[in-house]
Amino acid sequence: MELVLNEEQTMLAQTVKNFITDNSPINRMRQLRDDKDMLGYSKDIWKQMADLGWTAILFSEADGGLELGMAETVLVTEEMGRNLAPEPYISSIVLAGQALAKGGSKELREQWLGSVIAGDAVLTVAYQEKGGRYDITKIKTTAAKTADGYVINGEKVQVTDGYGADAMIVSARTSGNDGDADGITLFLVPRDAAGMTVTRQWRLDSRNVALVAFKDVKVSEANIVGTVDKGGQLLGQVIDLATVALCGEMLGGMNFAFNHMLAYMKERVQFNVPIGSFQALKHRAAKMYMEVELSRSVVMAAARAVDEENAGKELFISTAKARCSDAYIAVTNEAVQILGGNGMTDEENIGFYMKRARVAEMTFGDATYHKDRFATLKGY
Amino acid sequence: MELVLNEEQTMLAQTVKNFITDNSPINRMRQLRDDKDMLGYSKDIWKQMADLGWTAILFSEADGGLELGMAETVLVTEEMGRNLAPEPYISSIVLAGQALAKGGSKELREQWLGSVIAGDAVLTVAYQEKGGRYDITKIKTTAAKTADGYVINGEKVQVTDGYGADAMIVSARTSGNDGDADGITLFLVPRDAAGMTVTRQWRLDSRNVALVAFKDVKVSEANIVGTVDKGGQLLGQVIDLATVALCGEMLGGMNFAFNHMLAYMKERVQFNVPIGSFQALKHRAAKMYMEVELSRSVVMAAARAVDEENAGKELFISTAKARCSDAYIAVTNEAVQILGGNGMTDEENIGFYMKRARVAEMTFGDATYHKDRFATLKGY
Amino acid sequence: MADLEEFRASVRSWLEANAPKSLRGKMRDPAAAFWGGKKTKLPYPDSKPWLDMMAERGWTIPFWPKEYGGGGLSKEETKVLNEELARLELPPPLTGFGITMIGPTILQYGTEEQKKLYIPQIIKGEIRWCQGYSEPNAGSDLANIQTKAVVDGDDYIVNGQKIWTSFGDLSDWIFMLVRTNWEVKKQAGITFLLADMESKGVEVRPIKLISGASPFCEVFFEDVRVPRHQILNRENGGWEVARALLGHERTMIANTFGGRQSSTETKENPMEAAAKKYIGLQDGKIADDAIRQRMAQNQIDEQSFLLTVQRNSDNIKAGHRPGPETSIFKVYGTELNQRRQELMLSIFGPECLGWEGDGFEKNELDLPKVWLRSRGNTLEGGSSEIQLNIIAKQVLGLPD
Amino acid sequence: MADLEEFRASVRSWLEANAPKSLRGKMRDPAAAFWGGKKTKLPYPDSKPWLDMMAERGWTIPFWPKEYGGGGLSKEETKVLNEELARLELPPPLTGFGITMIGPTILQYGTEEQKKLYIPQIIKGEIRWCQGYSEPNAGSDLANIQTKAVVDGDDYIVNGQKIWTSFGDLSDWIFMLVRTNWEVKKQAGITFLLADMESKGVEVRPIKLISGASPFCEVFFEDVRVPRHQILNRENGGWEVARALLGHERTMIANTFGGRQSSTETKENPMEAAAKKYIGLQDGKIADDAIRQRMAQNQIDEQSFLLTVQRNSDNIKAGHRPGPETSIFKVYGTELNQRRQELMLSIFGPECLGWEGDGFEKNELDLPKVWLRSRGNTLEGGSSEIQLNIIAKQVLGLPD
Repeated sequence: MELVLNEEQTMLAQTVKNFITDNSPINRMRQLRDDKDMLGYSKDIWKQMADLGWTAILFSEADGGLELGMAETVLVTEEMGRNLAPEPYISSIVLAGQALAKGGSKELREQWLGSVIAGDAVLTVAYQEKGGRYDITKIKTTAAKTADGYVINGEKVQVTDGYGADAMIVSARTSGNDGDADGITLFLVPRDAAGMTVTRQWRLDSRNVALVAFKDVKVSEANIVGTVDKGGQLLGQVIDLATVALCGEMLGGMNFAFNHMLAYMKERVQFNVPIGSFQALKHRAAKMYMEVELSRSVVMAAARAVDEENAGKELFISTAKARCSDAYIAVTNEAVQILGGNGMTDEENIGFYMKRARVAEMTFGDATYHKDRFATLKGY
Repeated sequence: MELVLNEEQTMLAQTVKNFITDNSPINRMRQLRDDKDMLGYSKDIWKQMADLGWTAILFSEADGGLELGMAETVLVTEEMGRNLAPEPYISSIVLAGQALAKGGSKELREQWLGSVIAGDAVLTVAYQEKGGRYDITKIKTTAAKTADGYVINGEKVQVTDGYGADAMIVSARTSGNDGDADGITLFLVPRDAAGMTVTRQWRLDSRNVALVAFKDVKVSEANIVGTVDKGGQLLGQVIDLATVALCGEMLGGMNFAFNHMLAYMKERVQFNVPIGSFQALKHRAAKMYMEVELSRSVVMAAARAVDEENAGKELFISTAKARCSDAYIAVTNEAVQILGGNGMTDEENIGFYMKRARVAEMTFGDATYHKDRFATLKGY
Repeated sequence: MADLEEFRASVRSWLEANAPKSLRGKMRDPAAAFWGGKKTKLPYPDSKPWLDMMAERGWTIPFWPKEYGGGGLSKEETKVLNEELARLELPPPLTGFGITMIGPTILQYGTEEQKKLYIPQIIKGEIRWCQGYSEPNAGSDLANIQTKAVVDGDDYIVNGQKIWTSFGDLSDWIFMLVRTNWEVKKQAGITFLLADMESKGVEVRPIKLISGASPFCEVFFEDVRVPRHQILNRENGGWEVARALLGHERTMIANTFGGRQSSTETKENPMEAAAKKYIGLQDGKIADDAIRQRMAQNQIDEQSFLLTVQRNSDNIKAGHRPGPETSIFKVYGTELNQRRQELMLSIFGPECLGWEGDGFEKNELDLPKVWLRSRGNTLEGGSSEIQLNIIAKQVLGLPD
Repeated sequence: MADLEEFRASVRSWLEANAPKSLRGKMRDPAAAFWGGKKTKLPYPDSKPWLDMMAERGWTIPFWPKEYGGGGLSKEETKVLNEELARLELPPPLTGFGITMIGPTILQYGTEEQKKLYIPQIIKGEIRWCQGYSEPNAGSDLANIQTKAVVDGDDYIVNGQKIWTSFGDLSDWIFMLVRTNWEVKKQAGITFLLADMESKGVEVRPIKLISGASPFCEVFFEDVRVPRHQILNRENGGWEVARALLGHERTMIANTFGGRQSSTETKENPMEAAAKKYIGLQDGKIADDAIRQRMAQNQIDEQSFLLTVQRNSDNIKAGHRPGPETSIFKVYGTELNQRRQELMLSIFGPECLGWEGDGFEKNELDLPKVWLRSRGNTLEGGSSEIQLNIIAKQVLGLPD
């Protein structure tokens, strides 16, 4: 792999940066939160992002996409992460979009992917359950076989962008026991399915997440995504992709936090000098700089490892998520400390990053989870 | 418990400090090392220490002791640790002496304790084996019952002060399997026992340790210390006492290293100012100061918890060993870094402390071992 | 000793006869803390009579001098009183900055008139105090305060702005630093003033924090008249007072955030309970060993810290001077609390990410706010950086 | 491309015909490194003929200019040559500070005469160089050097002392900083000199380190005559040269200690092998989970570091300027190595405590010395503190 942007990638990054700078200042996130906006993002901006082609990056030309890869995807999520743009990129494009692209029947793909790429439909994956921590096989939701399909019962929590989603891909146990890798099946459930209740949840990062309850929800076999009993594996695959995309977002966020802290150190005067002239703070800033630079390298590498089907791609992904989780938290903690009382006020933007860092850490497995996974993959 | 020295303790500490300052500068350790002294300590100084009554502290009046406690013991080991005095206090007085005092028959006690306290005989405990790490129940040495006693076969490593010891208390398996808590018996084996080979080992800290091989070594039942098959428990008890004494030593060592570093920071000039005026170094020194102060508190508390038979004394002991292990290493690492190239030379004394810190860390269980033990004791 | 036992008997019978039954058992109930003053909500209906009956005997602060309304009790008697209060699990009748900060400072620096005036009001809980120290450009560099006080007859005219004033909106009086001299070294031109928050020209605005709460305020002063007899110590002698008071504050913050339950107590603490609930046990051990090691580390740190606090207090009890280890309480205690809250987040896992509403339990919704609040611990009352500077200079003697 | 393949064919046949068979397969054998000069022990009997035959073609440093004895190869040809050397697993014919430090600096700052004189000697491995920078009072504050050089006719008379001179006892020449002007700012009075260690008045004393080894020396100069034409750049222009050379040194140290094997390689590395041996597996996992997590952390750190080195080099290959991340290699690489060695100690446990003699295996006796040596990594070539200062100032633009 080459850890350098080619010309097209450089141009893409610049386009995304320009759009985000002009159309999605961090204040947009604040406004959505203050308004207690139920959707938590802007349909209009999401449509504009789709028009710019960002949503098409990961899809094959046959599905109406650009057939680019994760290397390009992380450029988009990094710039979104820099200003905490809350549009449903990871949920609709990476998680649900790729699950459909990889495992959806021709009919399902034709039904959904066009409008997903166009930004008209928003999909997501409902996989997380209360008490399951980071193990996607620990689920109590079941899908029982009936004469003409399946009946789903159970509850999913913190379903990203689940409120207002046009459909969601739901993981349910069709055989085996809690914790078994096999025996999980993915079902696409449209928003109007009888027996499905979607309740908006309010989280630390103010993004759209939902509590989704299934009470005797009927789905037909045609709505199965992937293979019966092998849905856990497909889910794992798209979560890996989504993890890389999220690492891109985290990289953008930590970059913002770091630069914000650095600017404050140059400008804030105490004891008649800028506080950035104090050596203890300098050394801490230099260490945070190292964290950010190392994070950039591992995000680029993880994206390329996926794109190149590198045999060790899971190692790269866990390296990226472990590092970005620790680094985003370290950088935002240091930034708040160095911004002092100002950093503690809601008026300052840094708090949004500190909160988002914690949510991102705990999405798709925290640092400890990925260190454990790294060790297991290495065989020790 | 009261974490304060009473008048007698204050006087004792001062006496020990004076003796060590006058008679045991750190250069003595260097000389012993450079001479490749087989004993690794001075019989003469050991005798003087005994004459001052330090060796009697832990023994009952019946055994000829002063019937004081660990609170006094750590005062002695702290001052010894400050100048790395290598005399066999922990091995002969705490480990072997207390094993005998607690588990020895009247005959064994009468035979040995007087001369141990007088500093004439040196005993030790041979319990560690290659590959056993910190688990005293993982031993391959066996003692097989015979008509008139036992026959010991096996090998012990890094037996502290084992070279030249007049006798050693050896742990051997008399029943059960490797790793079982029960089934270990302690035997007192005199130096002239046929079939026992003692080889001096040379370690990082240049102290006296020995490789001890047992080939069909016959011991009589009269030489059993404690109860048959319950020797592991007695060994655990005296190792707990020795751990507290060692923590005292570590406290003294880290105090030296910290003060040495501090003096250097005030005296070493670079960029026309003492390097102690650089804020980054100041903050690091302040953090090391905290480590040293916290270490003092936990050492005092562990000693008192033992003396008062506190129900949670093992928690105090593991707290002390975990903290002192981490702190001694942190302080010596920082000291070497701040002393710069000088700290890397053999001519500087700090290297002796850096090496001793590592040995002390790995004696009686390292920090990780004691954190694990702490958690287990707390029931989680 | 006989006298002490007599005293204990009289305290006991008085408490049993008079202490409100409704408050018994509420000793550790944080909601039972009563901050006094005119704007503070009463925690329980009986809180006011409880305060009044205790204040009448001077027992809100039992060891303060009797002549100013204190209890005038000896150390031993105070201990007995506390034991008897604990026996009925009664909450302290009063808490607040009057008791912990400005009261001791007035006793140390106040004139006889000031002591006679303010101390009884503090003891009776009639006024709640807030602290006017920090300003937008005087945080770590506290001596840089710019709020000015100009003499006009018997008054000062005060203009300027304070920030990070805890509970400014609920307080009756403020103790504050103002600049009275611009010609000298920063520290030498500061005066310590006591002012009524009801004075004309005082405006209070709560600051919303990242945790969503607003425990701090900005306080604006526009031509506020403060009588000159309300200075503590002499004019331009405020820095000395401020530093003395900061010492009280740091001890208070460290005590608050250092945690109280010793980790060697066999009682299960909230962290262990959470780990068992959210992670579970495997072979009797917390199933995630990385978390388990962090828990042990955190509890070992906490125990080390508490033992150091105890060592300091035992030293003082034994008649020794406080050891230099006192200086580490603020920085270590607050950083320890931050590590603890971060560990709690890791233990809860994704269930701690809620802010409000459906799908989260109450303790799950509380945790992130407690965590966010803890980030301020290393800033307020002198940041960790300032504390480390102080340790390096004053304790370790390192050069500037 | 056709030319390249022709070149490859000719290299291959030449190597197969001439490269000593005894050295094949020794590419990664650290003992095969030959440092050249008159005092260095020959690693293998064939090391000298191997050096000579390579030097004759200029292939000890294949990309240096042909006119000074280099190979004059293009980047592509150099790559081909290295691939062919790797094909036979041949060790580099020569290593040392001539190649990595002073050679490039002479090419950059030397006069035509100096290049013609020294570069061929370096290429042929005739002289081994050492570095005379640090002094007892000029460590981090390198510009504070006091070794003085006074003009006397065509010579300088040099007096003073150098310290931390790597392999001073095995070197033939020294490149050094001397003070030639006391009247100006420290940095402006320094001259960069090349001197023959055989000169009268030079004395070398090895320094014994905590690891027991003596890779460093003190070098004393007493009225040593050094011809004035042996300065590099102009008189008092030495600081600029010194800084350029330090850049080379830092890169070298970071490369040496950053580790080489990527953690994502599936091959088992020495740390994993040690953990399996000294701790063992339980359910397929290292039985001590705290160690296991530290191993994963260390390997993740290593991989992050190596990927950052690669990113920088890919950027340069792509024609971009080196990114600012270059500045972090020295400090991160050396601290990473220290963490790795400390982790290795924890993995070995008590078996790593040996120094020599009975009861320990060879790798057990080696480890503590490697660990102790690693403590110097954050000091030599500019301490971590100096590196962090540089990053803060030059990369982050923070004020003095």
